[in-house]
Amino acid sequence: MSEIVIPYQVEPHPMTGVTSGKLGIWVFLASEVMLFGALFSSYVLLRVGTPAEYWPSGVEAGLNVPIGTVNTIVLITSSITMVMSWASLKMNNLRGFKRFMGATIGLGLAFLMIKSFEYSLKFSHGIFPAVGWPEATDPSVFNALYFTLTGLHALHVILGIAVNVWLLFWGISLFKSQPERFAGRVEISGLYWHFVDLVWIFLFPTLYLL
Amino acid sequence: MSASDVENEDFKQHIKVYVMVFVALGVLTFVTVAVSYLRLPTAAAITVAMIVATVKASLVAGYFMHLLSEEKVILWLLALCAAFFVTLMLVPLATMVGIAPLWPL
Amino acid sequence: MDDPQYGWWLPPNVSVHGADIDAMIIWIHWFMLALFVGWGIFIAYCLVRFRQRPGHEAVYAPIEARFSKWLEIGVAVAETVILIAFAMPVWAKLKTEFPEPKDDPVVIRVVAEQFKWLFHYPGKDGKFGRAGSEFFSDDNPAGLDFDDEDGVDDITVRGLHIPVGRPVIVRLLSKDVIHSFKIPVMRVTQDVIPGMEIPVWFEATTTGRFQVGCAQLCGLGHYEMKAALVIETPEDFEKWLDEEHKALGLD
Amino acid sequence: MSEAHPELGFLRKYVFSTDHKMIGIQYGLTALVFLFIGFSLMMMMRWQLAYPGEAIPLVGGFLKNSWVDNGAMLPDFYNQLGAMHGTIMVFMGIVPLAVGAFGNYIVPLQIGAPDMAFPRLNMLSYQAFLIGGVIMLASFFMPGGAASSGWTSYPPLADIATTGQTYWLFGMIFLIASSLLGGINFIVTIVHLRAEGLTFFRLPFFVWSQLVTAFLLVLAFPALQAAAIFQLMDRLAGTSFFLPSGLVVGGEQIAAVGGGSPLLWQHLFWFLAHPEVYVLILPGMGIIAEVIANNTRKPLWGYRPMVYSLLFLGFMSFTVWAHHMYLTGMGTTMSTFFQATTMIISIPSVIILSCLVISLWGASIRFTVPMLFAIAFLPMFGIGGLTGLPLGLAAPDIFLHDTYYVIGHFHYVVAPGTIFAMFAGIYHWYPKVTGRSMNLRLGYAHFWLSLIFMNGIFMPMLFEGMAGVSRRMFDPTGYVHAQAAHTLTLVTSWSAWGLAVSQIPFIINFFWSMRKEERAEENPWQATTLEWATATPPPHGNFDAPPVVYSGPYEYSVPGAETDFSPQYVKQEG
Repeated sequence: MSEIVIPYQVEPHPMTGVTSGKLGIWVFLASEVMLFGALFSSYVLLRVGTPAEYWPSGVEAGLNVPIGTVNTIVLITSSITMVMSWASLKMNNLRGFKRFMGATIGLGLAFLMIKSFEYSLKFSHGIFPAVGWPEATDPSVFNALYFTLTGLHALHVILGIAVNVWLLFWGISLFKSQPERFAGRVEISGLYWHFVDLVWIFLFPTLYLL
Repeated sequence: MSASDVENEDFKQHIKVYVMVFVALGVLTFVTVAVSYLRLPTAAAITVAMIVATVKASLVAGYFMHLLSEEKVILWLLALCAAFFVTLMLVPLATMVGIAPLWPL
Repeated sequence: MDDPQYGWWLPPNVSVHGADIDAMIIWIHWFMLALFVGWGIFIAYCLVRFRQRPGHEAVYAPIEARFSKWLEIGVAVAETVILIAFAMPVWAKLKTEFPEPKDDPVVIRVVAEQFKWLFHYPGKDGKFGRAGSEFFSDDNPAGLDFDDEDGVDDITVRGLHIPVGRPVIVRLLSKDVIHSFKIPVMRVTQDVIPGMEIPVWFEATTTGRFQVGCAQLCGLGHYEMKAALVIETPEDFEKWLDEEHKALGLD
Repeated sequence: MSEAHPELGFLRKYVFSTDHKMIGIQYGLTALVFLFIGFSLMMMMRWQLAYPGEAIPLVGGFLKNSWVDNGAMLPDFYNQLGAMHGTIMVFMGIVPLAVGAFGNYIVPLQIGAPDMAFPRLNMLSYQAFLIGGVIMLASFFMPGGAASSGWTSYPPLADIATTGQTYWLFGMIFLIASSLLGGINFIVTIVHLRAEGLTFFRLPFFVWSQLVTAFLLVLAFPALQAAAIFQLMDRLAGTSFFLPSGLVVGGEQIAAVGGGSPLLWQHLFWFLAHPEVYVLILPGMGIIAEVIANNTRKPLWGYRPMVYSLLFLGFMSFTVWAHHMYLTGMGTTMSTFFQATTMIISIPSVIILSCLVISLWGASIRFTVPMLFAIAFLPMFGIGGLTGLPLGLAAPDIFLHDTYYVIGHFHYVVAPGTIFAMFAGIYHWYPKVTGRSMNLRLGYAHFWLSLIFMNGIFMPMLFEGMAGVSRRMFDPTGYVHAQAAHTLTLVTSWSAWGLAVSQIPFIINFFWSMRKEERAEENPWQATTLEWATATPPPHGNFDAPPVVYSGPYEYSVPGAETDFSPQYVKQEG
């Protein structure tokens, strides 16, 4: 409905100092904090409720710390390329934006590929989320948590990649007419992407190292 | 054009900060992995890992997500969220503080 | 008490602690009724006196309603008193002051399953046999380890027998889903949660026959999950134990 | 209506509309249909409770064979009805009606905004709601039937239940997503799109209630989201987040690794579900405040304390969840904490209710139909709130836990409470939405019959609960104390069917008034808030020129003013 103009989509609101989109994404992230908070709290509850000898460390459970470390670095790198793509856009450097955004998407995909490689490695060692999988050898609550938490995180990564791909190939047409608005969209997507990175920063030590 | 030049200069400064934060994040990742190989007692290991993770998360939130220079309304929103996050963490506590121990039956 | 009177209000109480709970329920309801009637009268009065009619106008300026502040403070104080003076002590007594061995309690293990109750008495030796989920079978609903000597004289029955005047400790276990151990006349309700053993205690004041029920939705037969509760004199209780003992082929 | 924007096709205008008003209407009609369905399920349950084992009249012959035996209900079907009645009423009926419909239609108008902040997101949240709702209802016709483990879906029962539970979880995830998107939209809209001069303390109380509700939705729902993901994993991937070790179901060890915690679900569920209770009631309170201010022809008494209480209420609602779990083996420390927070949270409710009651003093009360519902709301909600007192304390809860007293308590809050508020809202804003007034006589008939039958349903429940009758029983008459209270069951059941009949005048009124020739006045209630500042029905974009606000929301009977109402959007002389 083109003809209605809803204010504060591009220009910041005088009282809050941010655009509607930015306020919206932060409210969304607050809700995401609660989602991952609930998952994290469940992790603590289940771990505390389990006798220590039944709770494997990540390595004991067959997690591969070097792969996890590489993935952490990949995700952190994608975070800086994301912020660089936004900064390039702010400096009117469309080529830089495209390059950095492309890198972000590429790194996101790399993260997913490493993750799926990790999953297949686990499957081949008989590590599954639970019993009921024919080849499962050592199911435990830890494995269930590992697959659920990383799986949910991977879903978030996929969503972030999808948004970034849309921005890079379709959303970019907005840049010619309303560069500020487009930069705002990239910033919002970036905030989400950094949040996904931030979740991983907690997931990595929780699952792999402790 | 000069105004946008100044802005560009600003962003160049920003980029320097971003790179520094990136390096710090990389270093901290290796630190936390290295510490995990020390096989500290569980409590100490959890403390160290969570402190490092919190520092890393603060760097991401503070610089990449611009929280350090963000408007008040966002900070208030996050403060509210943090309060409820704390109540969420009461959940495991609520199951731990259970019934009083009974004499051996 | 063979024919207890049930009606539209609290059923008869046959437990020692039940009197405290009943008193609380009744006092709180008087408090609620007072508040409700007070509010009701005020509203009704306003509706009549301030109805719209020719020559009557609303007053713009807010009235000074000190009484509302006092009402709110009054409610807060009343709630604090109820909480500190009644609710907490009653709860603490039930949850922390369990009968000790010197009080000579009857200890019963209760195993809940869809949709039956099983009552497990330690028998003459006063010791429960070893039990675990790995032993559950159709012939062994209590999950007893038959190799354990302590378990040889253990009694497992489908009806709950307890003596009057002696504290009873019930250790609640569930084999499958969440149940809730409810004896309305005893003022006892306790969720039975699989993976946990939850104790609850009570002491009967009179003899009679009552019902134990399940108060947490546990599946198709939830409504049928009930058992008889027989409260007997200590002598009758001992006699019943002897009979059950004989039925096991012992002595 | 359609003349102004002829370029919009049928689909864009009625199905994929991004206009908050159309979305509000979509939400409203869908939610009313769902409410009706939820109510119908309950009427069948009432038959089974009143006349156990007898064939259900009228509908019994049409039901699936797996549901009924010669027309008489089977326990499995009863459990499905129970679980789905709760789910439909709470998540698909009242929340969408209170937040989706009233919030969407009224909030942008009352704050003078052209639309919601994110119109397309708004459309998405309606569609997510619709998909979730359809999944829920469709689950009845899947093999194994709908979810049957209660609306609380406690595992392990829900973990081992039939596939209906999986549909329930998928449906729930859509409903949660819908509420989250809606909540974000409301927060941004209310914070950013207020008209010039409309400061926070000039907001109508209804807008405040929607703001707090939106925060509750956004911050509480994720806990259930997490729990639903875990339960889905338990059911589909065979994990055992909620299954402890060594479960034996039907004599056989179940194939799960164990090590989980059934209490984890309860904590996460109630972490959402207690704020959810306030999601159900706060918008209702907001509507009641609007209607009372309008029909008493004077400002609300204690507007600011009410707002502060509202904020406090919203905040505290996150700290009381475990008062639903006193009997799960909780010790003294935790029960003391949750009893204390529960007592604290009752105080702001008392303040809001007293403010509304005191607003009647010095008024000039018009007994319009919405006002009748609003007046009835006060004592009805009062009963609901007061009966929460014994349940909030752990010791009386030992006896009352899971009895009909609990059912009576929360139904007094949501049925003659929230639903009366919804009716008040429908009668109040109907002229705004359709441009027609509703019939007065039918309205009175609807009100009085509903009031009588609502109490006929829920008052006996309180006594039944006092007699110790447990809830969720397919056939409670196996218990002696339940037999003694059976007359009460009959009263409840017949009142429920009576309540159904007394909705007929409303349904007739609702559709017949729409087709009336005669248009209602532009501001039929002589109200002061912004929604009456624009044409009826409001055009696309709501206001021809952005409105400016000069005063507080309820400037009625201002001394010296020409009329007894001084709208917010009119600058007063002097």
